[in-house]
Amino acid sequence: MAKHETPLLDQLETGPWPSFVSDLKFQAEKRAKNEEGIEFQMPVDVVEDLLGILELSFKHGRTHWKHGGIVGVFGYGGGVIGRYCDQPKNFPGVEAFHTMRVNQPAGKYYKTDYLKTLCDLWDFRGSGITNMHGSTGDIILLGTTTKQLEEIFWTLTHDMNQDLGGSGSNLRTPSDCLGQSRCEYACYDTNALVYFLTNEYQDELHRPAFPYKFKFKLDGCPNCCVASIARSDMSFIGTWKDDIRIDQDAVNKYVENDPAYPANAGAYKGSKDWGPFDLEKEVLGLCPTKCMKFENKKMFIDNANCTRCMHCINVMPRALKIGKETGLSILVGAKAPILDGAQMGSLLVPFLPVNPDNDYEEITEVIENIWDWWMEEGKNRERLGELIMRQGFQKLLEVTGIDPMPQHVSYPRTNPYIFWKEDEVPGGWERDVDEYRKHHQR
Amino acid sequence: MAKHETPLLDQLETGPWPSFVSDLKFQAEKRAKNEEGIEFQMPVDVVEDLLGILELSFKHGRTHWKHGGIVGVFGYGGGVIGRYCDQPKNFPGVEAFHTMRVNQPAGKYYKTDYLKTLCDLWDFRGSGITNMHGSTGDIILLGTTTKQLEEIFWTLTHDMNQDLGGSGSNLRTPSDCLGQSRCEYACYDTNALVYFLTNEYQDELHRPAFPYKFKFKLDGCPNCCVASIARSDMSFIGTWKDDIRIDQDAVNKYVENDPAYPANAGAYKGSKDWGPFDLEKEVLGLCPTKCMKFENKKMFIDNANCTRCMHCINVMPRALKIGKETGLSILVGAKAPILDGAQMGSLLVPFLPVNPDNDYEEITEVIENIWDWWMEEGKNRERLGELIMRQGFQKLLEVTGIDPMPQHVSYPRTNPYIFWKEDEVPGGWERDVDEYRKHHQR
Amino acid sequence: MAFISTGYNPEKPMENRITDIGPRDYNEFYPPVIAKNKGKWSHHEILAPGVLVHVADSGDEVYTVRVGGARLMSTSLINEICDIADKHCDGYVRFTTRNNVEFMVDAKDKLEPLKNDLASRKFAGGSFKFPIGGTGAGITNIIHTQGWIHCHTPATDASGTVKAAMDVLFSDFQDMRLPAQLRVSMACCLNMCGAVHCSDIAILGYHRKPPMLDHEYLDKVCEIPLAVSACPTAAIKPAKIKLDNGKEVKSVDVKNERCMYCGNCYTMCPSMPLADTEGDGIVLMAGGKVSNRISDPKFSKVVVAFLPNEMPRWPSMTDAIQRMVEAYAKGANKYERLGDWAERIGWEKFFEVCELDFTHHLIDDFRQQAYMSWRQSAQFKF
Amino acid sequence: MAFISTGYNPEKPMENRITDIGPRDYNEFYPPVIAKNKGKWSHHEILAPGVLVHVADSGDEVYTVRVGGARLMSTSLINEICDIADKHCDGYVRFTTRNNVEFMVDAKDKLEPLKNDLASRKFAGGSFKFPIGGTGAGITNIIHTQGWIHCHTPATDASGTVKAAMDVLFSDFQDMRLPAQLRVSMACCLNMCGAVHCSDIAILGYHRKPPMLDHEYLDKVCEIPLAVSACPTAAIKPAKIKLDNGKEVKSVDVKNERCMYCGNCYTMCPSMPLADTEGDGIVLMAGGKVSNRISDPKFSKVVVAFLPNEMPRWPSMTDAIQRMVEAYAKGANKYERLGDWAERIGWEKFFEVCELDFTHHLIDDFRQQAYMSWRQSAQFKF
Ligand code: SRM
Ligand code: SRM
Ligand code: SRM
Ligand code: SRM
Ligand code: SF4
Ligand code: SF4
Ligand code: SF4
Ligand code: SF4
Ligand code: SF4
Ligand code: SF4
Ligand code: SF4
Ligand code: SF4
Repeated sequence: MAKHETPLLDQLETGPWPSFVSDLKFQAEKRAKNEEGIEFQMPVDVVEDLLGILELSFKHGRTHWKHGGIVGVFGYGGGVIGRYCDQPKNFPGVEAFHTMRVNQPAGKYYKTDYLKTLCDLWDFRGSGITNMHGSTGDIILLGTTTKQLEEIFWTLTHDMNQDLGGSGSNLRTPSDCLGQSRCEYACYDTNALVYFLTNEYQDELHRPAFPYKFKFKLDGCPNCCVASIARSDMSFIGTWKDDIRIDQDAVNKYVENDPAYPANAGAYKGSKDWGPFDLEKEVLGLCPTKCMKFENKKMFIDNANCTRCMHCINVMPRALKIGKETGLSILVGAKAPILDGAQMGSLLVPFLPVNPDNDYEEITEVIENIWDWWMEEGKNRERLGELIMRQGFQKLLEVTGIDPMPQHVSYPRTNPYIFWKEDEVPGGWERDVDEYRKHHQR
Repeated sequence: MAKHETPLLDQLETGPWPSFVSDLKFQAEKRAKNEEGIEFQMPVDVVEDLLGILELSFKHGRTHWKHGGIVGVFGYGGGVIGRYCDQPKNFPGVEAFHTMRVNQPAGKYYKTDYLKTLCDLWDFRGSGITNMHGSTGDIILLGTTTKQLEEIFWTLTHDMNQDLGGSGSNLRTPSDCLGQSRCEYACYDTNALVYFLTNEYQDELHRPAFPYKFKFKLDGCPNCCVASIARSDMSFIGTWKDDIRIDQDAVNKYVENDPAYPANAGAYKGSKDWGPFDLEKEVLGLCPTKCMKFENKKMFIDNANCTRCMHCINVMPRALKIGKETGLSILVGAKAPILDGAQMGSLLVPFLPVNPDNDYEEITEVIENIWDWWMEEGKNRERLGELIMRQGFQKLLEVTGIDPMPQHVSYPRTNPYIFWKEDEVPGGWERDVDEYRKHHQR
Repeated sequence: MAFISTGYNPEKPMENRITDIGPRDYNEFYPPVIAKNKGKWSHHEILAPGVLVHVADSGDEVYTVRVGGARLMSTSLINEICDIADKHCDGYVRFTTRNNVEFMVDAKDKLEPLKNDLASRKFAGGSFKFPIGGTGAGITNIIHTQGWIHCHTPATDASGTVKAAMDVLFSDFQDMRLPAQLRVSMACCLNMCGAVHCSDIAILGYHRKPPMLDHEYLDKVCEIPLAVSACPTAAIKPAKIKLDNGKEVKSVDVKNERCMYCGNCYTMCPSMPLADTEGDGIVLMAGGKVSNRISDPKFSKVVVAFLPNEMPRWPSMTDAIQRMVEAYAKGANKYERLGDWAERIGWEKFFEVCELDFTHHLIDDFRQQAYMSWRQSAQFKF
Repeated sequence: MAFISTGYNPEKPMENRITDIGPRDYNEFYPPVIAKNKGKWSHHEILAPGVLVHVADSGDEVYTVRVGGARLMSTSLINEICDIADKHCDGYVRFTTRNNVEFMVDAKDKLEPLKNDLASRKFAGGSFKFPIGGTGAGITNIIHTQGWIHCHTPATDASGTVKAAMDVLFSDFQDMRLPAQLRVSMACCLNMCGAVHCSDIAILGYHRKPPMLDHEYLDKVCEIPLAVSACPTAAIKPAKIKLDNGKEVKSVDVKNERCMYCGNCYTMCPSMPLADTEGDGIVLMAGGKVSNRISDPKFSKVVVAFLPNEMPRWPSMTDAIQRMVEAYAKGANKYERLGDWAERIGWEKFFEVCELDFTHHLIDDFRQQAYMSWRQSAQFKF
């Protein structure tokens, strides 16, 4: 018997999409039965109360969670989100319901023994409810009490060789697309770089020295499967400098509609028939720079004019491959709308090599220059993008020692309101008005 | 003998383009000779001193004109720009050098007797130097003294049936493209409407009741030959609602490269050979909405998707004609960059009929609603575009009684920062926090 | 419920403490075929919705079966995932950036048993546990946030709206009939933890009432200057308030007309709650994208200014979403993302074909750049 | 120079006064063929550069010869225009919106005599008085402003820069070889009386030094609050200043680092002059347009942040303009305006093919919308 009636939630058990309600209910029952005899450190009916309070929200159309108090593990500025319910009498199981952010592995690959251990820990010390994963990328362990925090942290670090992720005004858990591990488009090893950066900057991740949050996301190519350009203060996007490699035979297979060469690697094998593949229309005609030609059964790409948008490669992965001189671009400043409106990442470094042998020196230099500036100049709760807006893109170039170039803009300024530095202007700014008046009467 | 040496200006006498220096020098000589025995009311050497002071500016790289004092004709807030030179000792002829703005006729058509009379007046009472025409559209009579202003005004109004144009914080001289007078693209009679509006709003033109300047410009079609969309607070652009008229025979003449049907009416008859006309590439392929087809020697336009950009009509004026249900769109707020950056006109009214029979009632209503608002709310020196920015496009719709529609935007807002009015939200904004706290503990 | 200690001693927190060790090394977690062929993949193919093969230069192949799932997940379900991975995949499994689960096998003959197993598992209520799909030109899982399950500022629920939406979009999760991939995202307040601002379709929780002021407690609970400076529209001012009991307290005053209900003040100060049954609801945005393919990444646009919270299935919301998806499916060209389609046909046509109302709320009036979104052209469709 | 009165009596300004009569009625000025066929034109053709024919439904034709000219014009020249119009055109003539002059005849046989007459007339210095051209896919007259001939705020000359530019562009005034029309405009200060902000190529006079402060006179000549509020960057503050003679006066203080030399303060206050021999010069902008043809109207972009004033022929400026025109002539497609071409090839290529330097000044940093111009994409050309 369920502890709380949940008539509204129950209606979410039907329909084909996996029902979180069914899952929660099953978990609640399982916990009630406790066949494994776990010595739960959270109330046994925590999930029932979670369902109950959620039902109440469905009824009221309002949340029933209060502001989180400042809870955490000793010495860390983040990794835990405090949460208390505003109806503790009726739902004592979730009176305190903090989450812990566990730093997910690169590429989100797992061995089951790891996951099972984590589940055991969470059944024992938490609600047994998780998010796999949070939007930033962490494993979210959803709901435990203050007292358990250090215990869980202890087990994670001692028994599982696993640290917490970020929250608060610090470096957030970096995350990546799967990259070279399973993707032929990857221009660098995202998993290796994200792992390196996460370890290199543990201090920044755990001990807030920043004005506000800071996010790294790493995409292996411009397809942006981890959406770095939309939601990371620093976005690392793989790209290449040389030519797209062309397998002319394979191109012709696509043209001949060879079934082993389906358009876009089969992404259109659905219920709609789009007709035979048409190279001219589907590739050449859609190339944003129109830099491709197909003549006498040969494809030609004017690589100097290619912007590496990935379209042609996506459509014909067996025929076209990314170049060999690969690296990454860095874009900066993406963020959600609060306060000044959302921003997308802006291109700061068009190309850098990705070199594990020198500990990615070229990359860490850019990162650290930016942090130095932001920590010096950033106001409380000011994201990097906002600081760039406030002090100007020029300032960013200055502090990173990067030369301005047309690649930095999608178009040059439309207003002529240019600031000059005094030393750029011959004679400087101090002038003698009396001297001037000799030639120009009042 | 020239009064002042002008070695720098002299270098501008060579080269093919008409030399204003040659013209000024000729005028200076002619004036010195005064073969017609005119009783000049300005110093005879005014043009020589003008050349002299200009030469000085060429030497210094700085202007030698001072701020204009407030001069004008009685009862008018504009029409005269005061100007004094900052070296009156050396250039007494241009010590005072005010300009008068004379309201040009619609379409800038002239009879020579009118122009000659104007020249006589200007030789007599001014410098004999003009701008044909100023950027706003006026005839600019460049350079006279304060005392002459009323005299010139008298002659203009009494003998020439001609009024001054605008300056200062008032309606500026409206101006237009030649429109139906000589252009097959014109969707309404720009000359008639500009004449009507200028007369209708003489009070606004001459007696400042406005926070700042206000400009009308009237284009007969979206080609915008008077650039209204870039430089008028209210821009009237001809358009049509029904279908582009197609003469299929003529279309085929273009396709056949009949020499009587040159592409773009001959605009490409230059030294470059662009090869034969290619309908597919040059018209269908460049139509911004791709709403055209040519099949079995017949052209078809999906007019519901045509945005009336004029391209196809411009390319094939003998085959394609504007629709028959013509009228105009009104765009508002264009202005130069100072202070907040330049603005282009924003579409306010997609379509209005142009009806002289009811004194263009539909149009004057929009104008007057806007003025009422701007006079009420506009700050000193705030252009309409700036007021719209400050109070929001919604406010503009409100005061003009126009329903919001997707045509008003090129894309809907990207930020979700929507202001709601209290009466749009059930229950209003006043709520009882204690009632709330019954369900949500602190 | 006896407290069991790990050995952690709160008196000596530094004793035996381990910190700063970061995440587990990904190398431990790669399936062998991945470890072997990393960086040497030749190409891939989507064999059917949810089923991919990647072929390495070596000739090795890895078959991936992608399944959808609520990311709000119990340990029971994770354990079930582990069981499946143990049974079919040598104990390896991965999660995608959109919260799908991927099971990988290294030979084609292992594929059918895996698929059958996954497809057969259902929850008691009848929904799939592991529906196969989410690839290619279709709709994949909805990125989302906490909603009423955990956060203090949501204007709607996350898991609930997502379940409702995915149910109506389900056939497109298991199909690839669309002109291009269509990404739906969800965030329960303007903080946009789902970063929905660049999604083909975005569901956004939205408040519409200015904060209530809990004057009696405000100064005790909050730092007034922080609350004041939190407001993007400068609607909040410090104020002295006389309570009903006559006592005068320090508090704040909110100029309601300037407020656009962003909730940033509430983030800084719990005595300024916004939540309201009728005020709160949903904004729909559309036309954003993230990839750099063909066109640049772009922001989503607000296309429905408000829909009420209709628990538990939000029918007005799912209807509007379905209308957009169907109009897009019908009207867009192959490879054309929703936003590119809307731009090509013009937003005025978008509203027409999606049967959505255009209201004044959809015209930008935030900051000076608003005017860039107004139509500065004589080109438009009637 | 005896003063001659019209009869105006300054003591009684209202006596016999005529006001508010507006401009002359255009109907008086239409050539008969125009008056007759107005609103009934069928089509037109450009017969040769500068020569047009418009054909009416009635079969009537009007031939137009367009000639260029400096709009700074003496009465002598206007009288000469009148003579030509009297001789060939029954006393009618018109001016275009770009300050060209149009002579119209109503029969083809009147065309050659007119053209020959126009082409034959030259100034003493050798330049054409009435060069025929300015139509179609070429370069027409430069819209411009006052410059040093009349205004108090210019940072360069107008007539001089225009003459220098038109001399180097002259062959394109008489040709129609370009991909589309190319409009060059000129304005001598940021007030942009030439509205150059939407031109294919714009020449803009530009100051680079903050205003000098004539403290001794400032308060006497100016209204300090107006000067303060004139500044878009809030660089000006009221201040008390001690003069060399020890006297303290009310004046203003300018924070030089905040100033971007717009001159708006000088417009409001003559005691804040900006002009400077080395500070002043020219900014070049490019890629704007006004027509709605194919693409929407668009703003010009700053492509050269500064060129010094090089009197009398501004060679650095004309060189840069010529490079842009030639690169455009070579690279653009038929019907493609300069800005559309630059966008198609990408601005990074524009700078390359036009051999222009890209400097930090060209990156927008004015107001919040600046960031919309930064490259928010991974797409770019090396
Ligand atoms: C597994 C995953 C990466 C990961 O590390 O987890 C992934 C994997 C692949 N993506 Fe992706 N993408 C993944 C999230 C994304 C995202 C991020 C997002 O949606 O939040 C994007 C950006 C979306 C956007 O633009 O809004 C993304 C934009 C693409 C694109 C660009 C498509 C476009 O038309 O714009 C491609 C290219 C393609 O599909 O041909 C691509 C292509 C691919 C390929 C074909 C790459 C490869 O060769 O393996 C992979 C399978 C495609 C498929 O599922 O159809 N992937 N991909 C992510 C799966 C998410 C899911 O469960 O559904
Ligand atoms: C858990 C998570 C949502 C989820 O369900 O997945 C989350 C949850 C919260 N976010 Fe977030 N954010 C989460 C990813 C994001 C993202 C997405 C991302 O990182 O890719 C964003 C948008 C990207 C960005 O950073 O701009 C995001 C933008 C915000 C903001 C707005 C920040 C801004 O600069 O505009 C806030 C407000 C704040 O920081 O005060 C916020 C604040 C919060 C708080 C802490 C609420 C608060 O104000 O105290 C939420 C706690 C919820 C709870 O009860 O657990 N969260 N937040 C995500 C973190 C999980 C993880 O670690 O993996
Ligand atoms: C005479 C004039 C109107 C007037 O009332 O004085 C005029 C007259 C014509 N314009 Fe214009 N335009 C005139 C200024 C303009 C302007 C305004 C400006 O430049 O300041 C524009 C907008 C320019 C811009 O977009 O920046 C303008 C953009 C057009 C267009 C659009 C061209 C384009 O490619 O964008 C056309 C269509 C065409 O050329 O096929 C056009 C077409 C025409 C036609 C063909 C109309 C007709 O059927 O008679 C006329 C002759 C074209 C020619 O000269 O090649 N007219 N035309 C103006 C001559 C100015 C001059 O002396 O050079
Ligand atoms: C004469 C003329 C330039 C020309 O050589 O053709 C002109 C000349 C002046 N303009 Fe202008 N403007 C002239 C057309 C324009 C235009 C173009 C237009 O009207 O199409 C613009 C840009 C469009 C617009 O209005 O935004 C223009 C934008 C300005 C501005 C900036 C206004 C703004 O809102 O940003 C100012 C500054 C001011 O008003 O204080 C200005 C101010 C001035 C003043 C009065 C200087 C001043 O601050 O006192 C100039 C007097 C010069 C002189 O000594 O004669 N002038 N002014 C034009 C008027 C002639 C005529 O009546 O036909
Ligand atoms: S971003 Fe590129 S490299 Fe990374 S998974 Fe997507 S397609 Fe592959
Ligand atoms: S990657 Fe994009 S820009 Fe480059 S050739 Fe392919 S389609 Fe064209
Ligand atoms: S704007 Fe249109 S109607 Fe007016 S002259 Fe130009 S082409 Fe003709
Ligand atoms: S007017 Fe423009 S949009 Fe309309 S059919 Fe012609 S080219 Fe296309
Ligand atoms: S989007 Fe808002 S309500 Fe939802 S989890 Fe993030 S902060 Fe909380
Ligand atoms: S909700 Fe946002 S806009 Fe309203 S008062 Fe609070 S911070 Fe200001
Ligand atoms: S642009 Fe500036 S300097 Fe030139 S005329 Fe206009 S106000 Fe004077
Ligand atoms: S020139 Fe412009 S920016 Fe500089 S002080 Fe004057 S008004 Fe301000």
